Order: sequence, then C-alpha cells, then structure tokens
Amino acid sequence: MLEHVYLIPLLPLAAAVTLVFLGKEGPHSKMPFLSVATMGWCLLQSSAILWSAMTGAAHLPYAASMPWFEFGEYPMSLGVLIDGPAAMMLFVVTLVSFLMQVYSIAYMHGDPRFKRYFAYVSFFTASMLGLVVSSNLLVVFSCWELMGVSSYLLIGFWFEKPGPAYASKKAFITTKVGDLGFYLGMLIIFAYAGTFDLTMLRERVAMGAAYLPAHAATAAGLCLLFGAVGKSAQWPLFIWLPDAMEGPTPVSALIHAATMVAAGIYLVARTYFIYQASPLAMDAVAWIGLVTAFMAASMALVSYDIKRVLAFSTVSQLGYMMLALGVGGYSAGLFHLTTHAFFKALLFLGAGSVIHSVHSNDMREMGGLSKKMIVTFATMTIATLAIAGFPFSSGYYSKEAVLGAVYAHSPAMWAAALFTAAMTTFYMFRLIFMTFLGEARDHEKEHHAHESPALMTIPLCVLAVLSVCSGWILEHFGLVEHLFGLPSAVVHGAEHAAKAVEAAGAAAEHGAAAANHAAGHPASHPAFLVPAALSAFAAGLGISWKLYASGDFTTATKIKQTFGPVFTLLEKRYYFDDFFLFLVDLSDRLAAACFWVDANIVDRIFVDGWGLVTILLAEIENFIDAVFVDGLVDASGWVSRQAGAGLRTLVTGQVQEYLLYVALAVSVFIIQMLTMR
Amino acid sequence: MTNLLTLITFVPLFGALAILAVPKEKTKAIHAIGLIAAAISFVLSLLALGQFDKASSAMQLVEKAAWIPSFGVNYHLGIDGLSLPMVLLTTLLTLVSLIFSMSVENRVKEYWFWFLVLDVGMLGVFVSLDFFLFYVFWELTLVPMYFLIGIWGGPKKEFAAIKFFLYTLFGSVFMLLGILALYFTSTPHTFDITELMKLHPGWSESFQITLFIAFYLGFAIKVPAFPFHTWLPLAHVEAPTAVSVILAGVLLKMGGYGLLRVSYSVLPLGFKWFLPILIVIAFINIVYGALCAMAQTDMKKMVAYSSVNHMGYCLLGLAGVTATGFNGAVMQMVAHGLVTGALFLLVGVIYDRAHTRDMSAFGGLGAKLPIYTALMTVTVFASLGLPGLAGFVGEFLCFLGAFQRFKLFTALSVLGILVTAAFFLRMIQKVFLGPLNQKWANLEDMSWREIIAVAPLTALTVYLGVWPRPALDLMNPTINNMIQSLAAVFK
Amino acid sequence: MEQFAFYVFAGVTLLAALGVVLLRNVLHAALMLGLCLLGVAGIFAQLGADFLFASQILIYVGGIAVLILFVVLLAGRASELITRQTNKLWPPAAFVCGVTFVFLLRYYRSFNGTSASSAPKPTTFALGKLLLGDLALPFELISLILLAALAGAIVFSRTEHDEEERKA
Amino acid sequence: MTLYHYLAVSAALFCIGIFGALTRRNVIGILMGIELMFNAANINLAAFNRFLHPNAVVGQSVSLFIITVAAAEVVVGLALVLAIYRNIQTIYAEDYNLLKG
Repeated sequence: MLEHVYLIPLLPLAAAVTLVFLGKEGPHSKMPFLSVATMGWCLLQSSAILWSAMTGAAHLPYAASMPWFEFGEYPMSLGVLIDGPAAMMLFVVTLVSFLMQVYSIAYMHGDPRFKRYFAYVSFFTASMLGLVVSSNLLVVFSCWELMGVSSYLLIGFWFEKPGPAYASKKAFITTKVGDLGFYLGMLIIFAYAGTFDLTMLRERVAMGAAYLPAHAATAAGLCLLFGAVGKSAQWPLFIWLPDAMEGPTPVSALIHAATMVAAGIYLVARTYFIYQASPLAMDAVAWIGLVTAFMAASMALVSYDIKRVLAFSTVSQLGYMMLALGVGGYSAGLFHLTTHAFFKALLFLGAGSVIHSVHSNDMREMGGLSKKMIVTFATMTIATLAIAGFPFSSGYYSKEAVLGAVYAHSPAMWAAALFTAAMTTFYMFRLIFMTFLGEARDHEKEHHAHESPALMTIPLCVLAVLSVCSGWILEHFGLVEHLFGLPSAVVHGAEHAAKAVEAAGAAAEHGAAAANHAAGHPASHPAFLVPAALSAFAAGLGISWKLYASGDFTTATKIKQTFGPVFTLLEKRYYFDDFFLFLVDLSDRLAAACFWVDANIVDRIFVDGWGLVTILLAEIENFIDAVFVDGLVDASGWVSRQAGAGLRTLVTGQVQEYLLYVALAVSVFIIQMLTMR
Repeated sequence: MTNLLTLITFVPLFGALAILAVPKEKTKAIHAIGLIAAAISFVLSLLALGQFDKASSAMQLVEKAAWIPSFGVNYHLGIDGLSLPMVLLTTLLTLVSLIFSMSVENRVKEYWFWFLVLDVGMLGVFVSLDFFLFYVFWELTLVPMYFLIGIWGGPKKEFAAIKFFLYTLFGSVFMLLGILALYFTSTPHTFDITELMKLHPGWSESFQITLFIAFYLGFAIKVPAFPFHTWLPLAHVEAPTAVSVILAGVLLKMGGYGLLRVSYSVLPLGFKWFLPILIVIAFINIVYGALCAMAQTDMKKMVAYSSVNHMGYCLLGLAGVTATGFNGAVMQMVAHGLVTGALFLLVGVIYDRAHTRDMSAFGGLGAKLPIYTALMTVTVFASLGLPGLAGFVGEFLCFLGAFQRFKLFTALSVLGILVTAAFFLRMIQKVFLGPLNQKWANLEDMSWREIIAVAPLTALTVYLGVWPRPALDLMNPTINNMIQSLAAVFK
Repeated sequence: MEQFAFYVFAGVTLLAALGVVLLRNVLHAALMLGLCLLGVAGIFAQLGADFLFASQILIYVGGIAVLILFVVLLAGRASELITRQTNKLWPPAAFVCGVTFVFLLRYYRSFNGTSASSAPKPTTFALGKLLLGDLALPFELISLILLAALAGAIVFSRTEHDEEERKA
Repeated sequence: MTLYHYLAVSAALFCIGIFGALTRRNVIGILMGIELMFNAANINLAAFNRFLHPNAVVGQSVSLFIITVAAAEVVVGLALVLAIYRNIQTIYAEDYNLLKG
C-alpha cells in the first residue's frame, strides 16, 4: 500500500492525459467518469494509508526514492516522503477532489467543454497530490507551479468572458510573485546545504552552521514564507483570491478553499525545521498570519458577493493556520488545516448549489431560500457552526488548539485572534441569514430556486458529517498529536539530527503528552480560554442576528453610513488592489521606457551610431577629397580620357591587327635577346 | 562508420547541389530532395548519439586529415558532450523548419538551396575542432542567412539583412584577429583547438584578457549579449518564419557554444577576469530583455526579445563557473532552441492566416482554434519556465549555478522570470481569451503539415522537462571534466 | 639517298607552304595546303615516326585538307579571284616573320651536329602502349574534346530554317 | 642529316604560317596558316624525339594529340566560318569588325 503511494498522484495525471487526448468532447461526454473513478480509487488508497497511520500499523515516516537526473556532482531523486500530515493531506485532497468531481458532474453538465473541465481538475489533483507526497523540494516546487497552471486554466475556464480571462492572469502572476520567493529560497538552500531532499535537508539544517548558518536559515525561511504567502493568499498577496472566484464554483471549493491555498501552509509545515532554526522567520510567519486573518475577516464583513465572503473567510482562516505555525503550534495549525478543508469545501459547494439555483452571486438578491433548499440550508448551517467554532463541531476543537497555542506565545496576539474569531462568526452568520432567512428579496429568482440534484447534495451531506465529527475524532483519540506531532523540537548538534526521524515515530507512540511537549505545545491552557472563545462566538452570532436575521437591514445601513470611510476602506480591500494595479502600471511604463532606450539609445547610438561616425568621417574625408585629392582625380580622369581617345583608334576590330601587335611585341623581345648575345 | 561527422555535415550540401540540378518549377522534387537530405542528416546524428560513449568526456568520432599542411591547418572534426546536443538540435530544427518551409512559394529553389547551405555551416561550427575550419564554417552561415532574410523577409528585409550581416561580420573580424593571434603565439603554430586548450598556462593574463575581448565580441554579438542585441529583434521580425526558427534555435547557440568551447577552455584567465562583468550583462539581458519584450505588441518581436531574456539565463549559468551552471547553460540552449523554435513556428502559423502579428488585433481564438491554442499554451508555459517542461530545467540550473558565485545579481535576475510570465500571459489573454473577435470567425486551425512541424518540438519539450536525464547525462561528464581541469584557475 | 629525300620533302613542304600563303586563288591555296601536309608526312617518315606518318596522311591530308577544300568551294566566289588576297599588314608581318626565323635559327644552331645514334624502330606498338597506359586519361579527354567539337560544329552549322523544319 | 636541318625546316614552316595567319584576308586562309604552324610544331616534336630520346615515343604521342586538337579546331572553326558567312555573306576577316572601338 505505502509502496505504491506514488500511484496516487500518477493515476490522476494519467487520467488527465487520457481525457485530453481520448474521447469526444461535448456537453454529454462520458469520459469524466474515468476521472471520477480514478479519484475514487485514490480516495480508497489514501483512506487505507490514513487508517494505517492512525492505528500505527504503518511505520511513519515512510520514504522511498529513485534517481531522477544528475548535474555536476549532485544527484536529484524522485521520491515520496509520507509522514502524518502527508497522510492526512492525501486523504483530505482525494476526498474533497472526489466529492467535488461527483458534484461537478451535475454542476457542469451541459457545458460544451465538459470533458476538458475534468481533465483540468484531474491534472490539478495530480499536482496537488504530487506536492503532498514528494520528498524533494524541487519536485515540490514543480508541483507547486503546475498547480498554479491548473488553477490558471480552471479560473479561466470560461475564458470567453473577460472577467475570468483577467482573473486567471491576475491569479497566476500574483502567485508567481510569491513563487519567486520560493525560487530564491531554493537557491539559498541549495547554495548552503547542497541538497533538495527533505530528509537529508533536515539533517543538515540540524547540523547548524556547518551547512546552514543562522542568517542563511533566516533568509531561506523568509523566502519560502514569501512563496507560501503567494499561494495561500496571505497579506500582502491576498488580492488574487477574491478575483479567482470567477472560476466555476466547485473549482473554488477544491482549489481556493480546501487544497491549493493550503499548500502554502503545508510547505511551511514541511520545511518547519528551517523555521525552527530561525526565530526571526518564525515570528514573520506568525505576524503575517495574524495580519492576514484580521484584514481578511474585516473585508468579509462588508462584501455582498456570497463567494467573495467565503474567499475572504478562506484567507482569514489560512491566516489563522499561519499564525498557529508561527507561534509554534505546529499540530494546531495542521489540525485546523484539516478541519477547515472539510467545512470550507462544504461552504463553497453549498454556495455553488445556491448559485446553481438562483443564478446570482449577490446575497442582496437572495433571502428566504431555506424553504426551497432545505438540504443546502442544513449543511451550510452546520459548516457555519463549524467555522465559527460552535462547541463540539470540528472547528471548535481546531480553533481552540490554535488559540491555545497563540495564547502561550503572546496574549496580545491571542486577543487579536479572538477578535477575528468574533468577526468570523459575525460574517458567516450574516451570510447564512441573508441567503436563507427572511423574506425573498428578488421574487423572480426565488421563484426559480429549487433544491439541487442528488449528485450535488450527497457530497454536501458527506462533508457535513465530517465537519461535525472530524474534530472530535481527531482530538478524542489523540490523533492530532499522533499524526501532527512534530518529529522533534529544535535539535542542536549532528548526533541528534540523525535520530530526528526516529524520534518522530517514538514520540507519536508515547502518546499525546510526550508529543505535546515535543511540539512545544502548552500542556494545559488557562481556564478562561474556552469561555472567552465561546463568548466571542456568542457576540458575533448575536450581532449578526440582530442586524440581518429579520431581513430588514435598516440598522446595518445606518451603521454603514456612520462609519462610511471605514466601510469604503474595507470595500476597496484596503486599496491593495489599487496598489498592485499601480505596480503593474509602473512596470508597464518601465517596460516602455526600456524599449524606448533600446530602440533609441542602444540601437541608435551604439549601433547605428557607428554608421553616423562613419558618415562623419566620410564628410571630413570628402572635404579633403574636394580640395586635394579631387584635383588629382580630375587630372587622372583627363589623362585617361585623352589616352582613351588615342587608344580608341587602335581598337579596330581587326583580329589580325591584334595578332600583329602580339607578334610585334614578341619580336621586340626576340630582338632584345638577339642583341644581348 | 568512421566518417560519420563528415557525412552529417555534408549530406545537406549534397542535397543543396542536387537541388541546383532540378528545374525550378518542380517544387515537389525540390521539397523531397531537401527533406530527404535533412532527414538523412538527422538520422545520422541520431546514429552518432548511439555511437557516442556517454561516460567519456573525450572527443569522440574524431576525424583528422591534413588540409593545408603548410599552415598547419587540419580537417579536424570531433564531438563531445558539449557539441553533440547542439548537433542534434541543429539537425532536428533544420528538418522541422524545412517541413514548415514547404509553404514558401516564392523562388523555392533558391530558398531551399540556401537553407541547406546554412545547415552545413551550422553543423560545421559545432563539429570542427580546428580554428581555421571553425572560422570558415562560422562565416559560411552568414551568406545564406543574408539571402534568406534579404529575399524572403518582411517589409524592411534589406535593411535587416544588411544590419545582421554587417553586425555579425564586425564581430567575427575580431574573432579572426583572435584566432590569428593564437596561431602565431603557439609554438609550433597550430589552429587545433584541442592543442590550444593545453597552452593557456604559458600565456600571460593580459594577453588572455586581450584575446578574450576579441573573441567575446564575436560571440556576444551572436548570443546576443547586451548591448550587442539590437540586430536580433529586427532580423527576427523581418526574417521568414523558418529562418527565425533557425536564427533563434541554432545561430544564437553558436555564441554560447563559442563562449564555452573557446573563451572558457582556451582563455581561462580572460574568462575569469570577465566574470564580474558577465554577471551584470546576464542580469541586464534577463531583466531588460524581458521588460523590452513586455513593451511589444508584435508577437514575433516579443518572442525575439524573449530570446534576449532566455539567452541571458545562459550567460548567467556561464558566469557561475560551476558544473551546475554549465549544465544549465547547455540545457537552456537546447531548451531554448526547442521552445523558441516552436514559438516562432506558431507565430508564423497565425501570421500565415491573419497576415498580422499584432496581439491586440486578435481575441478569443481559444475556442476557435483548439489545437493551436493548446500547442501555443504549452510552448508559452515552457518558455516562461514552467516545471515539467524543458525550459525550467535549464533555467533553474543556471540560477542554481550562478547563485553559488554571485548572490546579489542572481537574486535580482529572478525578477526576469516574473516579467516573462507577465508578458506571455498577457499575450495569451489578448490573443486567445475573451470574446471572439468576429473578424477572425473564419480562421482555420493548424494543418497537418504545421502540426507535424511543431508537435515534435512540443513533445521533446515535455519529455526533457519531465525526464531531463538523457540530455544531462550526455553533457555532464564533459562539463565535469571542463570544470575540474580548470578548477585551480577559478578557485 | 637519305639526304636527297630530306631535301625533296623539305623543298616540297616549304614551297607548298609559300603557295598556301601567297596564292590568290583560295582553291589553289587549299590544294597547296594538301601538298604541304604531304611533305610534312614525308619528313615524319624520314624521322622514323611511322605511326605519325600514317596519321598525318589520314587525318590531315585525308580529313582536314579535304574539309577546307569543301568549305572553300561552299563559301568561295568567282569574283574573289581578281581581288587582292593579302591585306595591307604584310610589311610588318614579314618583318615579324623574318625576326622570328632568324632568332629560331640562331637558337637551333647549337643542335647542329646532333645526329641519330641508332636506326629508327617501329613506334606503333610503343605508342599504343603509352596511349592506353600512362596517357590513358588524356587520351580519353581528347576524345571527349573531339566529341564536343563534333556536337558544337553541328549546332553552329545548323540553320534556323533547319530547326523550323524539324519542329514541323 | 642532323637535328638542325629538321629544326630549320620547321622554323621556316612556322614563320610562313605566321605570315599567312597575319596577312590572308580570307578567314579560311587564316585557318590554313594556323594549320601550318601546327605542322611546324609537330615536326619539331618528332625531330626532338628522334634525336634526343630515340627510345621513347612521348614526343610523338604529343604530336598525335596536337593533330587531334587541330582536327577539332578546324571542325569548329569551319563551322563558325560557315555560320558567320551565312549571316553577313562575307568571309573577309576585315569585315568582321563588330568590336570596333
């Protein structure tokens, strides 16, 4: 099973290639079932791997590799490295992808590029799975970029519309900015540590200055973080995610909620040992996470587009995970990553169901849908409770873990995070209330509204079940520490490093307490943490109920008018979009300037300038010519003309005369020879 | 076969002579002869690949015969891990662009004749181990190129052809001086490159620097390195499609190959002296080239400037003077040949149909031309360095190699990747995405001939991107040997 | 006897040659050419060059001289007989010839007294071996030249009238 | 009979040939003069062969080549004469003056 783990990314890839080249394209193509079936198989495999990881049947981490290529003295290998987080991510990705594909069969049915859609989705899933399992940072980066491309293709799936066409480019370029950080980070790592293999890298980093001195570790950590910031839509590169909602909604659920955006978090987690070696980089992770969580949540407060609210919420929750990782809550961050994937995918698929039904994204045109779409309403409410941290839902456990870790690091940060949690509760319930409760505001749309087909609602139900109970299962059976426990804390000295991998296994077996310690996770939280979180939840829910549940928004409008500038700031997304547009414009101007320089200075002066100099020289020479040389030339011309006139008479056209000249010339020589004797 | 290299090099010449003997109306016969000659040359180069011992760094398949004994000029051919990839690239690209050239209708006979002569020159440069021979072949490429641009080119073809010719001739004159200086310095006088490689310890640094500059002028113009790059956009834009392919795919590589083969191996001290300048030039090439490309609306000119950017990666890899960087540089040359070759072909395809290359004149072709869009997208992504496609491997290794020596400028050069992505994606958005411009509602997708020309390049791009081992294994021993033998100099 | 024969042949040759260049009637000149060539053939015989003798008679006398006669008959006109057949260049030409002759004689004087060391042998066999051995390549080339001359002559002498006929 | 005698005959023949080629107005006459010069050369070759290298036949073989070339020359020359004659109805060399300056 683990031996064949490489098949999990490869089979979807094969499915994608097959879908591209085989079968007939069309709204009723049967080929997508191949993709769904493949993903089903992958889901079974990853469930088996996760199960054996949870029960301890599989000895983790599992590593295997084969040679890839060589340059100079350095070998590169293609390999897999499965540890607890990887096993969990495999399960999450395959599950969400499978459900989303089932859902998409109904959602995308009738699209003229039905088959191609599934090819793209398969390709995306393959690269995401590749990223999850790879043991080589170079392969991770490759999959990272391929994900970027598939995201580009999927956001721009309806490319005939200008919106998606623009959004896909924006998403790709913005994440590419982050990728440069990843790229640089890899350069730094390789220049110092000389390897991309994660296991070997971990050992070398642990050896400290011999390989990766502190400043290099900081630089590498910050660069990798920058990469993660781009992919996970963290501050300041979060601008692409709201626009990415132009893509089909299931795609948003898969890529922009559950998987791809989580890749940044996963990358930081995978290279956590570098951050452990550099406190500065660690702090940067925490601060980025906190700022993102807060800003995104605040922007979600004022948005009316149902998908944008969810997008901001995703950004905010990802910030939470970053924050958790940054404060040392490794397992908490990954825990939240897992639970978030379930309920956020559910939210997006639910939103997709709503959009599918009313053909609008604007929450102001909805309202009162609970009667028509009971399953969607129920499942989305469950997800909302989970994201808000309602007791004993999955989000409750993971959020508690995050907040606990943050509090242990810095109470001030905890307070900010708590405030963000309250905002989260507020805007999520605002979404539910505006969409499902109250009176229908647009009756025509409401009239057409209907419950989605079973292919769409069944995935919702599955995800709802997981949203409810995954947190409890993981927490109750000690699986959080078992799967997400850190292999070891910051290890100094080479002898420790060699054992780091084994220590991971040992720590996991020793149970939660030992692992808690190893992860730097506080063994116990102060007693007021849970009540504080609950009151934040209650406050958010209460305000939201007061303002939005009735369907009468007068109070909300009044508040909006009172705090006008603040609302404008939030609606304009803190002017970050404008700032980046300014940058784009600037680079365009720079490009134009460069080209002007190229055409008018480099080419003109350096190249055609040679011609100019030549012409100048020619002018000078011309002057000399006219005065001195020309006289001579004219004279010679006169002479030759006169000579020509004379010689002309010689050219008679008489062959025999010519012959005679020759013979005479010969005779002259002969006479000379005769007289010389 | 002991004369394999001679055969590879001169089979196209026989083809060219055979074409001369065919009446000019019989275009089918001309096509057939040209294609067969190019195909034989390609197959023979594959045969050479088969006979090549990948583990060895020595010159292989060597042929040596006295040519002008009184001057010590030899007919000396041989290939190693450096030149074999270039030879394969040349034969493949020639075949592909000849397939594409079947659409040329004007003065077919001359066109094919010159094209095959050009092939001879290019192959000769890569296989000759004697400076005299090297120079002869080097100059031999100029004349056909001049005619190909000047006769079959675009509106400003005459100006472009003359500029190209004079500019490159200017460079090679200095190269000739350098060659002569090497000849007269060596005792006994020799033109043999492999002999000259052993002589550098006896030469003073100032001598090597002087000669390096002379050679550099010749090579940098070909590469083209800033500020000698301005002939390139002009020549590319004016040249017919297939010629652009050869120009970008092979002729630019002659510069990079020369820098590795001559400047580095024969004049190491000069090369070392130049490194700090080279890294700056590489940086300028990458970022400035990319920015210039971003300012273009003509697709072909954009691709031309992207060549400046891509060859900047090569220079970056060279500046690192590590096995990694050199591997990257050669790999990048191969990848750039494949990718940019395909890009030029694809731009040519759309130009043949629409008679314009202005990006903003198009729009929404994605749904209308699915095959074209797919091939273009893959190629564009390869060009902007997407992992899993050939462009990435070379580019990344170049960065990796250079970063070990020059941290700041290498890190700054990374910006070039971003700009490249930006202008390529903007092109895709303008041409393929968005609503269909009704003006092009009757555009046809690619014909079989065009697909056959482009598809091998795309397939190779994917193959070498996923599995770069065959290419890297070929060059790695040679490059390791090059690095190790001069390790003391570059310490 | 030998001397007598030599003087006879030499006399015939030179007198006939003078006839060739001086006679007014081109027809007579052509006939004189034949005689002169015969004389040369005799000298060849004197020199023991038997094969050369035969070729001289066959090719020159039998071929070339006859050919020239034909052309004279084809292109000649009766009226030409009274017009002067020598142009006004004759004084300088005579001067050149005289100078050349004097020079050659003085130059050849050193060979006065060189006589044959042995009796002449038949040469045909040796010539055959040489032409098909060492000189095979020139031999083949010369035959090519002959062929080319043949083709060229046909092309030149064909009139446009002939071509039109052929086409029709 | 010494070599000198033969060479003297050949020299006389040669000079007569030159005279003919230079002075005949008739193109055919010029051709005949040239033929005379060829023959003079042939005599020379045969004589040298006979007296200086009696055992070799190389000189005679060269004579043979000359005879052949002469034959070719005459054939082409006469063909040319005929062609020109057909065009401008004259065989006098002084009338062929298209190249007059």
